[in-house]
Amino acid sequence: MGSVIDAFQFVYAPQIINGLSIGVAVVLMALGLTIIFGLLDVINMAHGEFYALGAYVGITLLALGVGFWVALVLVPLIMAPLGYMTERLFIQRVFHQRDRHMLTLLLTFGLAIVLEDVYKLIFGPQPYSVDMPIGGGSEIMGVFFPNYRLFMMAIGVLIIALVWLVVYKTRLGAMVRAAAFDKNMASSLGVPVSVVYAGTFAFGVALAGLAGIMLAPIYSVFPTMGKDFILMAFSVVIVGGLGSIKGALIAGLFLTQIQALSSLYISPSWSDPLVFAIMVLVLMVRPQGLFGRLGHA
Amino acid sequence: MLEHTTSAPSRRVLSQQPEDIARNILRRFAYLFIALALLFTVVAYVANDVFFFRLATEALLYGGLAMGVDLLLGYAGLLSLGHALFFGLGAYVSALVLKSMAPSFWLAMVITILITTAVGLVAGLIAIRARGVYFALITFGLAEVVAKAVYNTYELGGSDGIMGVPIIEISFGFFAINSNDPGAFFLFVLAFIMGLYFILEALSRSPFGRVVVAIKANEDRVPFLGFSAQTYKLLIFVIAANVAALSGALYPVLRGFVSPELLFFHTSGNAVITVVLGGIGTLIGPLYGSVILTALKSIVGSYTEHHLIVIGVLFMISVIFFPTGLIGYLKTRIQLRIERPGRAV
Amino acid sequence: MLELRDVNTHYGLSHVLQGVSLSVEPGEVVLLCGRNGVGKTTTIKTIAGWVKPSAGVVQFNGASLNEMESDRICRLGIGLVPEDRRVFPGLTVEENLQLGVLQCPRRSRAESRQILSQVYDQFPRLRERRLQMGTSLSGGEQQMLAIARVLVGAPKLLLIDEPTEGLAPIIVEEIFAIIERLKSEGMPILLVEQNVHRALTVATRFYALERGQVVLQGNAKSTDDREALNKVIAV
Amino acid sequence: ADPIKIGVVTPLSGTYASLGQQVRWGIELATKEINAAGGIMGRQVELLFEDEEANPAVATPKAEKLFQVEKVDFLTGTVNSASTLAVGQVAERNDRLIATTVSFSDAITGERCSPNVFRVNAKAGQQSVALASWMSQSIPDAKVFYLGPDYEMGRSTVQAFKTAAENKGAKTVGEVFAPLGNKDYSPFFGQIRAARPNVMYTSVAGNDTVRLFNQLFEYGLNRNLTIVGASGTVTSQNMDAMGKNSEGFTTGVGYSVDLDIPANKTFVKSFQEAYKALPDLYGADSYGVMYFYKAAVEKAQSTETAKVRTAMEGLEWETPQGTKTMRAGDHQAMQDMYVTRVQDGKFNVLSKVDAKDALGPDTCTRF
Amino acid sequence: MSARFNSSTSDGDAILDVQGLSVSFGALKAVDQVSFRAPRGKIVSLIGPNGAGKSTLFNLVSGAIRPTQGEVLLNGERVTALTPNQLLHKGLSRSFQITKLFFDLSVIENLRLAAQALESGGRAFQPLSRSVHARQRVDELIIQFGLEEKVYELAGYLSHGEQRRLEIALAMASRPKLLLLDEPTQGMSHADTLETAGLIKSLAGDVTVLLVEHDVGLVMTLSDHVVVMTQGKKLTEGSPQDVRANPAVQSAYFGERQDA
Ligand SMILES: Nc1ncnc2c1ncn2[C@@H]1O[C@H](COP(=O)(O)OP(=O)(O)OP(=O)(O)O)[C@@H](O)[C@H]1O
Ligand SMILES: Nc1ncnc2c1ncn2[C@@H]1O[C@H](COP(=O)(O)OP(=O)(O)OP(=O)(O)O)[C@@H](O)[C@H]1O
Ligand SMILES: [Mg+2]
Ligand SMILES: [Mg+2]
Repeated sequence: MGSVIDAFQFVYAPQIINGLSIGVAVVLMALGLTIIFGLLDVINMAHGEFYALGAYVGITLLALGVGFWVALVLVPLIMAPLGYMTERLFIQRVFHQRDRHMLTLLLTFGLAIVLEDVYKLIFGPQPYSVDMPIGGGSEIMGVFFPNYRLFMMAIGVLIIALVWLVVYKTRLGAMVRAAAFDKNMASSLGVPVSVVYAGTFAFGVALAGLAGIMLAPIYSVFPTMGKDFILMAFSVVIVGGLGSIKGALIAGLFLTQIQALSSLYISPSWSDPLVFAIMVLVLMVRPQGLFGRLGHA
Repeated sequence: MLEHTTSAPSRRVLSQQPEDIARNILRRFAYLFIALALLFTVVAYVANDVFFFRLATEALLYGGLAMGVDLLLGYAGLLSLGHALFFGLGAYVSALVLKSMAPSFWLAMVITILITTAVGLVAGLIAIRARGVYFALITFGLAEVVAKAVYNTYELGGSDGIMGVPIIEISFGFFAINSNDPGAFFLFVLAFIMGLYFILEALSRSPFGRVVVAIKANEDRVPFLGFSAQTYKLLIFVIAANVAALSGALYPVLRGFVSPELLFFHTSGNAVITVVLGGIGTLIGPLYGSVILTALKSIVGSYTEHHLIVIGVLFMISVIFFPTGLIGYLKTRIQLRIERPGRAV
Repeated sequence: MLELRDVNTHYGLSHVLQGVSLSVEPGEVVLLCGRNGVGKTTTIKTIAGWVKPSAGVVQFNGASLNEMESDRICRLGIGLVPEDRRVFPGLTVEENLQLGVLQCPRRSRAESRQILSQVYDQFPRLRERRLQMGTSLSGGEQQMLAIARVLVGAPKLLLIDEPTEGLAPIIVEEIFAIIERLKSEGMPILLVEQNVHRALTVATRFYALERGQVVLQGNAKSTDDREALNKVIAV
Repeated sequence: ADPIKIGVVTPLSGTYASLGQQVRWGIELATKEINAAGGIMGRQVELLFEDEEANPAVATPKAEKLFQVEKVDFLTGTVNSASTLAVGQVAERNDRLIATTVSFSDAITGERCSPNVFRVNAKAGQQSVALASWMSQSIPDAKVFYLGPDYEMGRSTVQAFKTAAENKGAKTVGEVFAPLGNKDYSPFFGQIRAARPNVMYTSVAGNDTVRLFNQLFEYGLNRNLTIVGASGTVTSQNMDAMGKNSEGFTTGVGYSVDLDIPANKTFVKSFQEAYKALPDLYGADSYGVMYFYKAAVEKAQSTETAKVRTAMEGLEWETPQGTKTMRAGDHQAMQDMYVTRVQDGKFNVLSKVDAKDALGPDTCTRF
Repeated sequence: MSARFNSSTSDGDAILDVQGLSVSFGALKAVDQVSFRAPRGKIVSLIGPNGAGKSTLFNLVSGAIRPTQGEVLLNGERVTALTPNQLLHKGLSRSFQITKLFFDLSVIENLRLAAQALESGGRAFQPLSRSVHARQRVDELIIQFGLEEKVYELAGYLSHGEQRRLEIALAMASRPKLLLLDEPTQGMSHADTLETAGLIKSLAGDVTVLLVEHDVGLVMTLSDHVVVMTQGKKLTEGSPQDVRANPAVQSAYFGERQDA
């Protein structure tokens, strides 16, 4: 009898709650990706590196004596212009060629390689960690749960909601997609095309950076940190549907729960393949993803 | 007669459309490549070198892998981010065959082809349903999963891979080549890879090849011209898989071991870089690319541990300014020379 | 108000417009016609800023459009209904229309909404399909969408490239009715149209193109000008 | 006389870069000293570094280059066992000798031993024996939970310690293997709590350790739990990132900065002067390998492979870790093992196990 | 002669027999219980207001999408479930209302691909030069459609009208027995329209043409038989004259003015 309660209290409940917090982390990561991916249909292979950059900018600020909370605000503000420049300097140049999907993908792939090594050059290969800005924890359903994770989940949800408003409740979304699909026609309808692209990209990058600094206290900071999340984030974006924030949210939570619970029964190292398998299945039945619309690349 | 290319069609000039001109230029580059390789052989042989022979051989193998990637990317418009899967497959299969079945090169090749075709069909059926970026990510995921599996499988040597693949005699009836003789083995691999190249090149000129290109141009219209796009995609996928696998199958013969790293994204990514540097859709470009990249790595690598920055920047430059890669760029330049001005470019 | 003087346009190496001169004055509907591939669309593209003229002058109310970006040109009040509809994939009908509103950023949301519904009244079928993907519309519906998209803006001059293409006679009539209405409201229009007979009943003047050059221009109402035109276009 | 060339193929980039760093420092320091003292048999020592990215496919060409083009006499530096094995094979085919100073996979001097490969550092087996015997004394009723990285090496290290510990009477209350590069360990904490262990053994390494320890702390799991692990789990490179979260971590290892050995004192001093950092076991073992080679060559009075090999087999030489003996049967160095614990930011020695007790039987059959 | 067609049930040698075909997109019944027959060698026109479902009907017949109901018979054989490529080899080919070309390939390459269907599948892996029939066909088409000037131009660089011509050429390349043309003359200049009309006329006899057109003049002069659709349903069918006179059709399609 007691063992049943144990089983729940010590095994399932923590699994679910922790899974939830990881889910929010993943969604934060996927958010910027799905925007750039879904609206510009650019596959940003460097997204993980921008996430890392956010973290590094963060720890640099902290080293300069800036408080964590201030850094949390500053990082996105610093990242956005960086993203804007990246778009103007690189993406812009290949964006209007016929096979821009490939070219942008390749370009950001190259960028990722460079960035990762640059981090090593500047910060060295060793990891850094950020002290928990909020220590301690609380009991939920008799399960110990760190306060910072609670905070992260709360604010994560908030951010997701905000982003959703910006993209779908303003005419921005439509504008951006139009510009992405048919530059000439869009600009003949008054869309300032190049600004729109750069702006969107900057937005996505800023989000990546925000995720970077927010997750730093939990996952620590090192040059290859971007890699951990990226495959997962891509799966989330695809399963959820390109450009669909709702999709990213639901898919993110769903997939991480699967991982968390499955890891109780199968070796955890098979949970990535599992997620991947789900992604393939979803693609087979619904090529546009759960909430994606057809007509996207 | 090239001047007539765009005047009214007549039997004579029909065979001289731009596509053909382009292809002829590319074939010239292939001959040039062979010539350079032979020149290298002479020099290296005189200097009785071992290392550069073997490095060059390796460059050719990775070139073969890249050729496979290019077949998908440049012709079918499918970017595979997991082609190392097949390179590694070939490597492991031939390593196992040579080590535990019989040290017969040809046996290894045959078994590699059989298994690769089987795996290629399965992987293909999963992957080709998807288009564009989806395809890229699916292939990426597939490779990751398999790599992880191999990495965790004790029977396959786990993270250590398989050591002690024997040195073998590749027999051609009347004579044989020892895989440990750097010069001879290099020439053999050169012949092997160029053989593959010319087969693929011929394929790309055949109606089959043109349909594959058509799929890249506008997949939706293809069925209405009487071809099943899916079937053609699957075919080209399996062919590309075999090209990579056969190149991979030579790896253990050269290095005497295989390790899971051969299946990692590291390898797939390099192949993609190679293709882009060399020239997408040129087939010969990847071989040039591979030679350049291998040379670059072994040189830069000895000076700084941050060679990735160098390579990455080079790659980005090439994507931005020479999206058609080295050979692609040269091709267009030469092509413009011969064709009469008037076609939009 | 719109004037092209001796405009030349190239695509890469091919010289398409070879010195086109034409003008559109307030209240005019000017017809631009000619066989396929003579440069009608290229003329339109050059005005809209999709291709830059290699020589010559493109002026709108005195402002030179030669080097101007398309979106600025649009804000000057030049509305474009392109050939081939160019409906945006992945956007619903409504979203497509809302883009048109961008032509005049200064407009209040309320106004926009009201104008939108006016346009819906002109094209009821679009209202039925407002939430459907633009590209899943029937050919004709897409054409309506393309026109409606410009009308939700506040254009001072319309460039319309083959608007009745692929439309049922009854809709063709609607379109011409719309053009006539716009004309009566004094909206200047540069119209490219293959259905010359019908177009001439709306047009005030016409130009005929041949291999990138204006070979004939005349008054739509004068019978002998029409005679001349028939010779040019009907080979 | 022309210099003796020694090649160092070690990861200078990639995940293992920071280990390569220590290797490089250790070797450079020793070489400086040797050259200052007149070199080996009057010949200066010249080092040639190559980056192997911890990838055997990269390591082999680099090794081949050093052997073929640079004609190095001896090669060392490889870190991950795959590279060591691959390079070992290259050495065999080029009839040269190599030594590893880091790889601890038992296989290298076990079922995959090679006549051309030597190991001067302690292997996994030695470490776990040491740790286990310490545990049996200080925590008699040990209930151990195992958490390892899920790949063949990770599993085998866990297995090695498990056997050693169970022989000494420890109970196993559970085990879980997390993927390499796992980002979040909290999903396993439930299992750990449920198993109610008093000891946790882990063989994760590098950045994974940082995450594991920080998250253990985050969840307050480390309070009533003694955390022990592999020697590679906490190293000088990831220690800072964990701050106090690594306090109390205990491991069996072949080296510690505060070894009370004269040679070590001087070594640590000059190492710190040279590189503004403390040496760890990789630094120390790599430092030692140079003296190993020196001793062998001087004993053989030649750099010929065959002669040097015979000289190396059974060789005794001095290192900061005390006297090491190269066992002839499997080319595995025998050395005293120590159990060390992280206390205010550095490893302190808790106990010592004699070389012969720590090293198991020779299982190499190839020579 | 038109008397024979007044009802779709009348037999006679029909190459195409559409029986109660239906498909819907969400709530919308794009095609609803449509039945008609196309007699061999004749020109059958399909007219109706925009959005009536003509192109969708083409999509159904040509295998682009699956019907939710109904059957398609080609030469009396049931072909409802076949894919477009299978249908093409059974002699059914179509053109598209919204031009679908290989825009990145040259005009001749476009044609060559289309004509490849004339060759046996085995040719696929042999050098192009072996595909003689295809090459001859390509030359014919280039002349027939007056594309000499543009042979090596990329299809994407053609003017709209030129692209329309190429569109039809692709559809005809495989010498189909049943040709579905979706608004072939759309966007063509008056002169080209007349040429195209002549072309279609000349096909009639050995090729059966199913024609969607909004150019009423063209429809009236060309067709042997006319089917009228509105809102997915078949409104009526009959000889051009009958249809022309039919008041329902006039209000639904022609509108008040009737100059064509
Ligand atoms: N992007 C391009 N690149 C090269 N040539 C082009 C391009 N676009 C059009 N052309 C060529 O320019 C000429 C004029 O094209 P344009 O589209 O202006 O003709 P048009 O008068 O609009 O014909 P249509 O009535 O068929 O639309 C054509 O011969 C066409 O082949
Ligand atoms: N994929 C689709 N999804 C949703 N609705 C569709 C789709 N395709 C067509 N429709 C709808 O079905 C109806 C019929 O479309 P169709 O293209 O067949 O009309 P049509 O008769 O060809 O008109 P037109 O003469 O303008 O080409 C239209 O209302 C269109 O909006
Ligand atoms: Mg036009
Ligand atoms: Mg239609």
